[in-house]
Amino acid sequence: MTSYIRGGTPLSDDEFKAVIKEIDRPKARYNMAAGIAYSRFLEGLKKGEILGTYCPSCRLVHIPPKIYCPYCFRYISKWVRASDEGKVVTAVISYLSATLEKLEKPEIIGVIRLDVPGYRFTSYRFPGILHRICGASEEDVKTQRIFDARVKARWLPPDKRKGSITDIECFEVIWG
Amino acid sequence: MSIGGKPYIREIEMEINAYHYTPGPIGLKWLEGLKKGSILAALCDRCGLKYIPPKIYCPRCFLEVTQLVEISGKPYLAGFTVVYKDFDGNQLEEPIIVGLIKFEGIEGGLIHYIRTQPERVFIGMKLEPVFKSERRGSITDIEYFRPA
Amino acid sequence: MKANIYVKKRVAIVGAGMTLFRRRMLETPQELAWIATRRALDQAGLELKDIDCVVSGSAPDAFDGVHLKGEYYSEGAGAIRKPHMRVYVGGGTGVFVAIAAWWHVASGLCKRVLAVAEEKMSSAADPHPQAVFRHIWDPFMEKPLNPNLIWIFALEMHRYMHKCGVTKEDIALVAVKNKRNALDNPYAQAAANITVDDVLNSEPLVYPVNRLDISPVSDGAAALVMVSEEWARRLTDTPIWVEGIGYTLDTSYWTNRELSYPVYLKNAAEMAYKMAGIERPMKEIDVAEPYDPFDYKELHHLEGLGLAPRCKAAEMTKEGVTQRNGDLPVCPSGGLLGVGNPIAAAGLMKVAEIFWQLRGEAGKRQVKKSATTGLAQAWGDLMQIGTVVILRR
Amino acid sequence: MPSLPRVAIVGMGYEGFTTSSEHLSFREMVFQAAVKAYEDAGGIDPRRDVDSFISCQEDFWEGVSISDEFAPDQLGAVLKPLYTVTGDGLHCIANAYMMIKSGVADVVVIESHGKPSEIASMRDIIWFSTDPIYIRPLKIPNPHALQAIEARIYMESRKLSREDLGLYVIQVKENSLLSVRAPYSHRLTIDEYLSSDYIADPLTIHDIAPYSDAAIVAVMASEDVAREYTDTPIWVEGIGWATEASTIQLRSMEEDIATRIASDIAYKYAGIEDPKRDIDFAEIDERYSYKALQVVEALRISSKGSITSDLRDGFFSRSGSLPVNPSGGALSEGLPLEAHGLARLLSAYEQLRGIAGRAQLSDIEKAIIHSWRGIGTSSSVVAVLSR
Repeated sequence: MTSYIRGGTPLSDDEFKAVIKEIDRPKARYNMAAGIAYSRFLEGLKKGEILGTYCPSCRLVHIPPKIYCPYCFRYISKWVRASDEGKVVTAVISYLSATLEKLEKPEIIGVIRLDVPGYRFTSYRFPGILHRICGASEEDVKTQRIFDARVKARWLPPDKRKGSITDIECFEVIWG
Repeated sequence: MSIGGKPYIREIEMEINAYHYTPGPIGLKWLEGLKKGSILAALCDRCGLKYIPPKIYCPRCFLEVTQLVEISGKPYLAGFTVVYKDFDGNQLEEPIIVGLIKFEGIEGGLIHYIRTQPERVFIGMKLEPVFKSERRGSITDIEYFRPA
Repeated sequence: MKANIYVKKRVAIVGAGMTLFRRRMLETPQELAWIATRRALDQAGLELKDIDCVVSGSAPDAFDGVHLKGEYYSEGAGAIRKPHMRVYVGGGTGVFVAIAAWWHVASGLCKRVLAVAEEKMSSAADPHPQAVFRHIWDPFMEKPLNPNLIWIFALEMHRYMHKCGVTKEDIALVAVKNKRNALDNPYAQAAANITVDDVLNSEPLVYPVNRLDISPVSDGAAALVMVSEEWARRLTDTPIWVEGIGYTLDTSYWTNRELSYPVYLKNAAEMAYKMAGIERPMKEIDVAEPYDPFDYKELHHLEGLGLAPRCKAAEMTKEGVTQRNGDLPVCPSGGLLGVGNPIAAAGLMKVAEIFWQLRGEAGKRQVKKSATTGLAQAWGDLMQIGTVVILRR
Repeated sequence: MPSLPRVAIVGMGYEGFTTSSEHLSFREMVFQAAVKAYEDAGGIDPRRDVDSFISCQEDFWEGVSISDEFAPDQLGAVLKPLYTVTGDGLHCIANAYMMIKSGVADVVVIESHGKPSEIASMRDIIWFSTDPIYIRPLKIPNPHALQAIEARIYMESRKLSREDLGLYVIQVKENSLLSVRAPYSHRLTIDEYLSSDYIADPLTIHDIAPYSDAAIVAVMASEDVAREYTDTPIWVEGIGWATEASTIQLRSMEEDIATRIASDIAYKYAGIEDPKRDIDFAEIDERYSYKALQVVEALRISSKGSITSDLRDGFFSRSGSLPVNPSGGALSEGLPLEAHGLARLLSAYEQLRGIAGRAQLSDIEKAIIHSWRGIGTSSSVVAVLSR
């Protein structure tokens, strides 16, 4: 039977290992520019601040910040400081690492909707970021008790901060 | 003053460890041929085209190709360059000749190294392959081509 | 989106073909594309010389492991001394190939077009094809957190469960249905007779996602032949018309929006429905192939497409509406969960399945009801894009 | 059959053409280009007036998988129809053209950008685009070698000398002295050109375009709508594109088949019978000096038999009868990856609208633009523009 008639030639794991093939390990390295808005945001993290830009016509705070509002397409230049507290919008338990190896200790990951004093948002568009959540149990996630829970950023000590999203270790649940 | 302050740059590496490329059913046979020390050509039994590199389809009539045949024609140099510098502009230790090698009666050909004096190389030059003694079924089983 | 879509030329599908979907294939990406393309040409009764233009799609270059991979695999898709265009919208690519092929024909520039999608994920063998997804994230906001791909979908799934009161058991029914449907699909990689408990007891990956909630990684290709009205009439008595196309893309900043409902898909579907003159999709669509790389996505997408009321897709599934013999058969092919998920090829496979269903050529997979209008949909990027095509007999 | 609408370019904007751009993210560069393009198109609002957006980019130029994800916000395209074409910017123009012809869109925005200054392993990325079984394992030290082989085959077949290539390079470098987008602009003498070392024989540093960073945005519209936005639409009279073959060893190296097929299609739709007579100037791919000449031939604004004499007679110079790359082209502008084709469009657009400043040519009606995709590829796009 030809490839055409079969619809292709499946290989088992062992056959794949044994078959003649080329192996290559290309380098793909980049020096990515954060740009105007992200640079200021990252500089803010170093100081323990979460910064966003504000669009007065859409009344939206953009975190991560942009120099333009995606919704009305205006240039925006008003910077606001968000609280380092917020609410959990959704959360999950990861049993796997980035490379899909089993983690010894599962992690809780969530999307956090940040508070910005003096500003209100709909549940449809809001300043939110992805981060690890600490101070919660697997049960809290599985029972969905974690939804809408209040959290606060746990920062690295100032001398350890590099201007990275990882300057925040995690968002810690404030059970109230 | 820039409103953003100091520009941040982040170094990124896309870190797939390695890619494994299978050669396809006819490519596999072709590489096995190299391993045995011979350069074969794919033959389309519908339109008669003989060509390399081999694929399971004929690049002319687009029907399935399943056969390889011996090449009777001799290899010759269809085009070449003498490389003096690497991509970053550094001078190579010695110039390297890279050529497009074709075979009489065969469509396509091979890109490979040519080993001779840069001033002696010319288009149309007759060539012969020099195989490595240890072969694994790879285009690199041919070490280079040299003037025949 | 244009207020009044006024289309002057009709476009039909007259042939489809695909490869097996399997975890690892010996064929090169070019050769996988060729097998699907050759089969589509054969069904249409055409040769490559009859083809004016080639449109192709494939998801990240990082899978096949070739930069500019459209330039690389296109030869197998028939792009030999011909116009070739590769389009790319992440996981939404497969259906988008048919969309782009539509305007190649509807513009009058091409009369007979190959639409081909290919993916060879097994090339990224070390450590695992999924590792490619480590680079889909925002390099500053997300990548430093070392995320894995499943995070993002688990986050969306859990938000959906929370907002709609849907359980893991409800969602697992989709995996059970699609893997069973795939038992009748000769191309399928992950066909199985499983139970809800099998899904719930499979390896937990990122709660609420277990192993059997997810489609496998695959190698494969799919292809269509799409032609002008004049050529459709000459080539076949049963052309299948592409009556609507739609696609929209949401913001890159997925953490800034409500995840429980796919607005991007609602907009895409509205564009396609408007073009196809469909006002009541729940009544007018006879068979659907929404994108199901994860089981919850089938439910999410049925709601976004307006084929289920908001938060009601799980109930419909429980009631059997989406079974092959139900009122709205959904993923009769077996979907990505059952057939496999060579990303772009899986999307185009869905269009091929609707084509075969509407022609009555789906064999054991043929839906019970008489189907005249069908829909295929795919989704991708950072949960951003919906791509929709509507076909009619 | 109702007639299909004519298609026009109604606005363009750009940012960059610099050797690096570390102060701006690619998104911010695209935003800057988009703002200017929308203004140029009569002040359109992308949130209201645009039916679809198209981005032309490739993952490994960007450093992310599925780079489509990061396309919408900076164009004003959130929750709007948007997609990526993995091709040169002119492939996007071709799609927009088809969409408008088909009736599915009236206004389409096209974006392409390149930030090669951010790519730290360019050589590996280029090799990564070659065949993994038959070429890549050879680990040839310089990917320009693949094009140098073609350059030699082409030049020998046409009896073109290094002096002839030099004539072309000197001409376009001279043109670039009038350009506002040419970070590599300088005057060059034939002695300087001929005394330069080979990188890969017959190519020297003067024959290979260096890189630059840029973002370019174009707005296209159907005839009726175009008239609302501008009094000076630039018409796309015809467009064609083609790929010769993926397999390098199976291609013709003596002539540029893809460009030939693409131009046949473009000329057919534009009603061009004799391009040498009907076209006033050309903006073409200039990643390599020899390639520009090969393209000129394939476009039939010269021929196999006359390319050498046309070049020596100054036919392609600014003052010649058919100027080629009056902008200076990529040898002077640098190569912003997939945005190179839109850079050709941008220069032709400015010329046809009469806003090319010091570079302005006189008495021009029709232009031809062309793009190719670089090392190891055989895809080209050709379009005929008129004012």
